[in-house]
Amino acid sequence: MVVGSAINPNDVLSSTGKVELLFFGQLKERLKCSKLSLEITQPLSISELKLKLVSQYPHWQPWLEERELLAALNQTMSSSDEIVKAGDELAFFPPVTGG
Amino acid sequence: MVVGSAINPNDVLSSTGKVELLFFGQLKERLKCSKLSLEITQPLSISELKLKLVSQYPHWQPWLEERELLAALNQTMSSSDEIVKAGDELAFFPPVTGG
Amino acid sequence: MSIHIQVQTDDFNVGDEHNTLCSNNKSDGAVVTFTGLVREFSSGDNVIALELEHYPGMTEQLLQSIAEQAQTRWQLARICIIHRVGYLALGEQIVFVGVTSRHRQAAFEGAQFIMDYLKNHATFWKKEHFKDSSNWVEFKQSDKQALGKWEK
Amino acid sequence: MSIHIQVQTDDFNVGDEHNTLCSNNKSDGAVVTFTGLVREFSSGDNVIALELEHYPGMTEQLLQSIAEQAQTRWQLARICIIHRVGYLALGEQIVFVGVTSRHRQAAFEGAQFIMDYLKNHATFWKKEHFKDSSNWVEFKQSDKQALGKWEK
Repeated sequence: MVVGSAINPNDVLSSTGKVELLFFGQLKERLKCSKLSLEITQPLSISELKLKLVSQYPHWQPWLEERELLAALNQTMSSSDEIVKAGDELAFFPPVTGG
Repeated sequence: MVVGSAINPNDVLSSTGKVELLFFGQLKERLKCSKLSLEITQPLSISELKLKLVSQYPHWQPWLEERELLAALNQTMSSSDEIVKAGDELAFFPPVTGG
Repeated sequence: MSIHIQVQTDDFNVGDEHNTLCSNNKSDGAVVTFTGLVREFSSGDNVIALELEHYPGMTEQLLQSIAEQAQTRWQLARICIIHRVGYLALGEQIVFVGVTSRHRQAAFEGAQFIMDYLKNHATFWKKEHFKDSSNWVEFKQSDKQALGKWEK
Repeated sequence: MSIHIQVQTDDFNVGDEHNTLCSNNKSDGAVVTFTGLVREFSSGDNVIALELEHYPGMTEQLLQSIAEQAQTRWQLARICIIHRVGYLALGEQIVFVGVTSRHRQAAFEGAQFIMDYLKNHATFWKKEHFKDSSNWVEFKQSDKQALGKWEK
């Protein structure tokens, strides 16, 4: 029996785990990335999470720091001080241009 | 040869002759008349022509004197002081309600 | 620039008119259409049909002039106005206005302008038929007020 | 009241959508539609195609919310919004907005409101393809300004 091994300490803490990142439009093209799982060990604000991303992918800095970049947390438009937790979906994209 | 008889004195004077009258909408229904040729012997303003009509058809008076009644002379919206001449087309109708 | 005006007893097909507005037209990014239909509730009672008459000749001239005014104010490449006359049952189409433009704002405003002017100036008269009676529709003050926004 | 939202790669047929808006609908006298098409001239160069991508899931929610806002402000019985994504050649249809209402003013304003909000808030991104190049379309200030008239 390996029941014990099914209890992942990350699940218990729930603050540690993966955030699903999505990139759209010109940003996606610039980063050459549409999707990414990012491991976090504690809840972070969107701007803290951006810093973490830049520390891992330094060449993304100019694109992630664009003033006009928008963010949606769990498919809702969000400001940079909102808190991202494990299991969340966070998308970054430029201003929309549909219609 | 009857060439002489082709010269109608009305044509020469041009002020004497027929005005084609048209009535539309509720007015037409009230007058029980959609079209009428009216003989005039001299140019008349639209309001003078209305008086002439009323003298011939006294029971039309209430409908022809309706404040909201509109007139179009030769298919152009016209005020009551405009002059009607022989050969003209003059229409009377209530406010329009299309669309 | 093209203007198509039609007063007719026959029904029209919005899909066909839309296709005509769009076909061989690669410079216009916006098409706005308005369709007016015979609707059930008017002044309280249940309308079962409308009867429309017009002033042949004058109506077409007026619609042409309204379309030309719209083209003076907005960049409207194509305008189509179709208005039916005669006896129209509940649910039937009465009027179609379709315009194309490079820009959506112009298309929306142009179509609305045409409808507002048509309602106030085009020589149509409408009679409502109810189950046991009928009466001529009165001119609506709200239609006159609608012109206000274009008079500036 | 009904709202139909669709994001799709397939083309749509305006005539069919118009019929759906009108069928079994005897209380609405006004139908307004907007159709957006790929047009030839954009920023100087000749566009030969557009490429549209979106944020699946979020886009549909946003369009639904825009339609619901429109129904809060105007009496719009039926709303249909269709937006295409993928590669769209010159002249192809991009977006359709159709609304029905008892009154034409509400139908015109409701449709225009939906387009103005869609342009500003719906998660679509557009890339223009030219003969030898392509570039992402920039957000237009004029679209932001268009919202002004609804914020009162």
